[in-house]
Amino acid sequence: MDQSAVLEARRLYNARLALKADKTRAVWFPIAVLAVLLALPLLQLTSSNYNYVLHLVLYTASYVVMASGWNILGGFAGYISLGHNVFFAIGGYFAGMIYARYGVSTIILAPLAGLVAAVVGYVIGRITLKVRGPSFIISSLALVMIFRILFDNWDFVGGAAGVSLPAIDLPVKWAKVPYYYAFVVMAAVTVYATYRIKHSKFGLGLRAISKDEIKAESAGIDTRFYKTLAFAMSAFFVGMAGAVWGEYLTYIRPNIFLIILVSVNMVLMCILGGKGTIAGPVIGAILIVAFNEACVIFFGGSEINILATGLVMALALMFFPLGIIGSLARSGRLPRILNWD
Amino acid sequence: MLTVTNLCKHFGGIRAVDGCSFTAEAGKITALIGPNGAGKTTAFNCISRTMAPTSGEVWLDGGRIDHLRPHEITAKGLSRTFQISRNLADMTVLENIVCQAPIRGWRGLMKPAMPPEEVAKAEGILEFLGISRLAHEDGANLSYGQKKLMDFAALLMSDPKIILLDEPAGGVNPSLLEEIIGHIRKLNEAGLTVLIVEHNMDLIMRLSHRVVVMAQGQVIADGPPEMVREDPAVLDAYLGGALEAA
Amino acid sequence: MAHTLQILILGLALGGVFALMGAGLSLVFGVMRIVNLAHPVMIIGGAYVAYWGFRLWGVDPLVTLPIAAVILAAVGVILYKVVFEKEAKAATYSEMTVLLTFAVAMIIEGALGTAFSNTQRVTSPDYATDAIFIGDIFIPTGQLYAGIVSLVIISGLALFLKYSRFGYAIRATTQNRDAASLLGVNVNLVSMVSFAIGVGLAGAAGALVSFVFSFFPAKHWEWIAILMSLVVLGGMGSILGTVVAAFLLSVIAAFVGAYVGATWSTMTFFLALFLILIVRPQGLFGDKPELA
Amino acid sequence: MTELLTVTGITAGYGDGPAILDGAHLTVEPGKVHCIIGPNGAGKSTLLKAICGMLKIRKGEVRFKGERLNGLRPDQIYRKGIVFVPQERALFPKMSVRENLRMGGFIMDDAHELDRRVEEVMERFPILKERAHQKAGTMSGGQQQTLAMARTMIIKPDIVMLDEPSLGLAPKIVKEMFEIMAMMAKDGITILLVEQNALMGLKHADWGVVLDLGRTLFEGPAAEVLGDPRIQELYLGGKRAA
Amino acid sequence: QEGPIKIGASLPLTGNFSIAGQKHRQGYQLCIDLINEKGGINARQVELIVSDNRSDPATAINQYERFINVDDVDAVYGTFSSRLTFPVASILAKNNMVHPVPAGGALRIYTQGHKNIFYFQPNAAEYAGASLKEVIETLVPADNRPTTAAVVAADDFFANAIEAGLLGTTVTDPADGSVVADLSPGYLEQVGIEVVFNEKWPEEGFNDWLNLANSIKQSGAELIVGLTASAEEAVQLTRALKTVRATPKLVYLSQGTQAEFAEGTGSSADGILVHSSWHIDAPFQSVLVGEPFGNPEFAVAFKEAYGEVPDEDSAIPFAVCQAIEQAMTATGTTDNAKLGEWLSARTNDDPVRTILGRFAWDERGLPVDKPHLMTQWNDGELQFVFPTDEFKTSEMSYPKGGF
Ligand SMILES: Nc1ncnc2c1ncn2[C@@H]1O[C@H](COP(=O)(O)OP(=O)(O)OP(=O)(O)O)[C@@H](O)[C@H]1O
Ligand SMILES: Nc1ncnc2c1ncn2[C@@H]1O[C@H](COP(=O)(O)OP(=O)(O)OP(=O)(O)O)[C@@H](O)[C@H]1O
Ligand SMILES: [Mg+2]
Ligand SMILES: [Mg+2]
Repeated sequence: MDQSAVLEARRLYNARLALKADKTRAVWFPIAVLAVLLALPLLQLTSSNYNYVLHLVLYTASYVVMASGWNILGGFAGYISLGHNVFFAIGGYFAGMIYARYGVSTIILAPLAGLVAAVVGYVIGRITLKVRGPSFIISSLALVMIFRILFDNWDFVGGAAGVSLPAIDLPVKWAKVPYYYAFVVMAAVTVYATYRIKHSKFGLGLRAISKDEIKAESAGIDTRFYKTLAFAMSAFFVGMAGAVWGEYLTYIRPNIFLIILVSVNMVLMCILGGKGTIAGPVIGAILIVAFNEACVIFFGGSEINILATGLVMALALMFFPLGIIGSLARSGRLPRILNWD
Repeated sequence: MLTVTNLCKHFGGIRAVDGCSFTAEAGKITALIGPNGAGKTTAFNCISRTMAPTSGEVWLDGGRIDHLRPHEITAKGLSRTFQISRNLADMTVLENIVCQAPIRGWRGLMKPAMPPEEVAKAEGILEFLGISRLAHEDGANLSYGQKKLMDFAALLMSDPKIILLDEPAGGVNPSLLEEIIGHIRKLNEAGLTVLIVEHNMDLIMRLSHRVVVMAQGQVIADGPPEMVREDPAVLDAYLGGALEAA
Repeated sequence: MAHTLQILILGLALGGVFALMGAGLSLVFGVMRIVNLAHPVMIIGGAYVAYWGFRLWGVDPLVTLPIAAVILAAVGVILYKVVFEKEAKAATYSEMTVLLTFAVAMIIEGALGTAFSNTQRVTSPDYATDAIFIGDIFIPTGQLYAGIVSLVIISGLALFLKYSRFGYAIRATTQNRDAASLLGVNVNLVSMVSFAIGVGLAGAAGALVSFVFSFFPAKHWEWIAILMSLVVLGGMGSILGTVVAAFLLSVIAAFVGAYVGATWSTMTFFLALFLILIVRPQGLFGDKPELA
Repeated sequence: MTELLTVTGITAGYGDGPAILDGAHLTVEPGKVHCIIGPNGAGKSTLLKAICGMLKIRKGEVRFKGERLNGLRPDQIYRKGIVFVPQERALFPKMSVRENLRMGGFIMDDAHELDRRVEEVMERFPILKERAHQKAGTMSGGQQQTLAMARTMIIKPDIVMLDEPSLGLAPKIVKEMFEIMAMMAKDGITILLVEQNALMGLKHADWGVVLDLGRTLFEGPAAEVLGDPRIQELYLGGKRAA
Repeated sequence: QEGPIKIGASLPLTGNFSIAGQKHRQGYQLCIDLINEKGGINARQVELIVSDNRSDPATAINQYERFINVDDVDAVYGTFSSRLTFPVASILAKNNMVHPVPAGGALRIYTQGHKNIFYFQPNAAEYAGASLKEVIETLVPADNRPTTAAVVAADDFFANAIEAGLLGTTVTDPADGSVVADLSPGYLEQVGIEVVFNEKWPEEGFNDWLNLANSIKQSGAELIVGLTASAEEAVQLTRALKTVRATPKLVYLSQGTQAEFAEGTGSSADGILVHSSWHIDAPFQSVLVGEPFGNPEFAVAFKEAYGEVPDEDSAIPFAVCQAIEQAMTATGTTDNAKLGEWLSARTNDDPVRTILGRFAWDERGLPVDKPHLMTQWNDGELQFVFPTDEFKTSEMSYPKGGF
């Protein structure tokens, strides 16, 4: 009964598994990225105008906030929501209207707007989180439609026509900078927060919920509370992004926030990067924004644009079902600098 | 400690549990046996509230628990395993187990997911069950028996006062079973109350202090193992004279 | 009174069309656990077949209907082969397919838009803008024909699924893929065929839609949520449920549209969805979920 | 010796994971009961899955009546006459008991014959007759096991492979189950079973196989396996079995 | 300064406004091609950069920023629809660009105090109803005027604006609740018409046209005012009215001058009034690169380039392009501040001359002294019926009767 060769093979495999378990992180990398981003507006001191670069980074950062926020519910707890732009809208309208009427900057209001979104999220979650899987996804779609109709018919906020907000009183070259910092800082905070959540008992509980709710419940996890809390938390971040986004665009209107493309972007970024991972939404956001930009450059934005986006999405899903980060991690080829989990 | 009185669970016309009452005494090992479809698993489900009982009461430590939600019952110190193991895919065995560790209050929520002391404890349990090499394997990638073992390990993680085991021996290798029996006994001696469903009569006879026999949703016999074993009703309904084989 | 009856008729007429639009979606979900977000855009694909048939040769959309169904079914086969076959075994299948079909929807929309531009189209056979008047009450013939045709198709399908051997195979594959294949069912073939049927239904629905609504490639976004609500309301995967939900909600929506305001009529579908989630999460005809 | 099924040195695993089976071999003779034993995670279930086509065989081959089975789909292998009841039972949870049984004869063309067989099998297992309209997924653990077992009897295959058939069955039913198996064997149906209830399994078997770490460690007449002290020590619960 | 003059335009080439968006592109492109043929502006060729904003405001904003910051354009052309123009206006103002607006009639766009915004249609949408009022006063026999009206409108910026004028509501700015314009009593009341039915349908996802048409019919209104946001909706509404066999005396739609409308509705279109900013029969005197260029030439050039007869959706952008060309030629630069100054300084005596006629603007950017034209479909042809005093017009048919 010779067992040594088999044992050896098994040992190697087990060693690989163990290796996967403790991979030291390259903490310096995200910090370095952040530092570079914080210094980027200095470019404006040169003679050329880098507004569009700032815009792209800011835009990406705003999606990092949203996608990472979405990730708390969709990635950790496994409830895919195609309706998170509702909170984007709530944040945007709440802060935007206060800004329009009382002139308080939305950057200051953002956390408060997030909180409002979170409260609404909590209430909605109590209803929709009763179902999971496809039914939940569809309920989230319906949620968008409901809010769309409500906002369209709410005269106080300008109905379907929306409200235009006063533009910030800075020279063109510097007008983007406050928003730039707001979004970059929010993105950093959100990513760090999701990291903390994932590595907390709460995060572990969410992951359990995403796999088997009955088992999780009998393991002592208050599933209903956990998932509604997750819903509220993710609504918080998305709402925060919405708050500043409105002022940045100088315009709030239902079909800026409540179009399906916004929530699809969040989902797509997470899936492409790696749902449930920390770096995933960041990578996803960068890739999707870059991709959209490339589409605009090469196709001038057209039907082909939509076709190409769909193709990329389909290919990503087919070949990286776990997302780029997730798939690389599974095969053990994830560069250390991207292992933020 | 755990008292079930007049528990009923009906599914349409099927009376899975039909007015069943029994008690699991503190510090004792109580076995629940009976033919297939007797209602044992359903009774477990009603006790742990994975299902809502149609009627009847469940008392734990003098408090009624049949209106609580499952996690609240778990928090009161009652943990269970499932007959068909439920495990969490995409989470390592270690995470599967640590996930069952109790969490206290709001502040507990934000504590680290895998604190060293819990990991150490989990690893200890895995070591004992002989599956420590699987600690970092995906929970879904285990064999049937290994999953049962993992369930058992997770159960021990939650520091329960009473555990409900649904066929813990099913699909487990006999050699390992010996050790598990030993372990359950040790835990019991340390004060843990055990309620166990099993078809392995050998195990039941050796382990349990008291045996409750169910058939068609009702308790048909209740007493020390030796007595139950002789009971003609039990022999007829359940054992079919098969005992001499074991 | 006459007015009420009129609104009821208009609601029912619209319900017939929605029923067929939702039926294919429900079938594909019921059978394959695919939430086919591309279903509405496939309907639009079917509508284009009818449109070009009508525009180039003046063929009645009702005649083009089987052709649209076959063409779309062929598209379904290709899609299944390319996209879904590989995914079919994955554990997170159901969720994955939501996103995959979303991507497919964008691809089809983009392709249709590139080919036919995003101009609104509509076929206008004479009956499309005609109505049968009984006294003051009228029944729009376009929607009447569409409703009758769709009910015929749906009943045929339901019978086929219930009584044919293939229907058995479909249900078995849905419930336990491995088990079905261990009992001699070629599960890949079954999945492919049932997906093709579902997509073919979209094609058929498209032919009807072509003269009932106006359409353009991007229009499908407007339908997704409505059709999905029907499916959830009916109980995921229950064709009967979807049909009942379609009629029920269309009628309610018609009354809301007439008495509360046109803006609020689509709201009916979504509010109903939320109501049902509160009182009966499994939908009208769905199975009760595991944990009560 | 006329083998019905031969497995020679097969290597197989899940996805692109490590090889779970690592050169396992097995010979199955017609009309006999074969029992595979081994510790948890030895690869017993994996072996059966590899034979019936659910897993890709990386190396080695499986021959059935001289024909290579490698690379065939499960449904093709089933049609050749190999029935497999996995450990998870493979029922259709939302179909009724009767429909589940009917699915057992899915490949039969004669609907009346199928109905007749279903009735016959239900006669044999009264609980199934009683619960003919209950959904399989709501049956108790043991009832499901009975149903899965009964379903194999709808058609007359050459080989029935059972993964732990006694799992979750009451002692009385276990006994019946083994009796039925003996009867099937007498009818010329070859049986290959995996058992953790090893004593019971080996006692009713003609041939015993010990599998560990993905390899066949021992193969021989069941009595011989039962008698081997090393095997007793390692796999049968040691001293107590003696 | 070498190289071509670059001009950017973000248009809704896809999405809800795609028909209009495509036609706008044709209008812009045709004009620029003609300019280049004639030697360009100030001896420089002109390059048009168009990108598709999918009818989405956020995308439109982004694309104009791209034009300014990345493509480094010398000037921009406006986009289509009030919806998209509203947000774009702020961004262009912020960047000190001249903003010529081909379509974006809602008053609120012009009351935000932006400099250098210029509207290229007769007047703000709120005042468009004035021509309907005048048509009824002058062309409809006094003893047979409609006395009741059903007013249905898309929930759209532009449609709502026209509705506000007709119904005489107060337009407020939701940002601070201030009053933008008080339009009471409204044009309909001024001609003694009572509104018996008033309804809105949502901007997207509305399918229930028959129900709406039925309600209109039930109301018994003699005048049907359909304030559709696009030609597509106009087709739907008309078909539904035909199906329910409504028999109003007069029908007025806010969109529907396009060939697509005639194609989708056939003979039902007969007798329907649509207001317009342009008609081929209006013999306005215009200039292109210093040479006279009239509507007939425009129509010929358009037909040659695209094989179709132009409609207002191509004519308006053409006019925009003409005006910017005239400004650049006159000032000899592409400096937007100078261009803006020049355009602002136009008066009725020294206007910009386009195929839409003369343009001079008030300080808000709205044209002064320009009435809307009224057109009517008759026998598959869009006829020019009002105003009657300026040029030759066709006879208006009345009453409409059935569809
Ligand atoms: N959801 C359900 N719907 C209908 N009947 C059910 C349901 N769940 C269980 N039953 C029936 O209730 C009875 C009791 O089932 P239960 O699972 O409790 O049996 P058990 O004692 O655990 O049997 P086993 O030893 O085979 O596991 C069985 O007859 C079963 O068919
Ligand atoms: N789906 C899977 N993916 C990856 N690895 C798996 C999978 N299923 C089982 N394994 C691994 O394969 C090995 C053998 O599993 P197998 O199920 O064949 O064991 P077994 O002998 O049947 O054990 P048991 O008696 O517990 O059923 C185990 O170590 C297990 O970790
Ligand atoms: Mg049980
Ligand atoms: Mg096994």
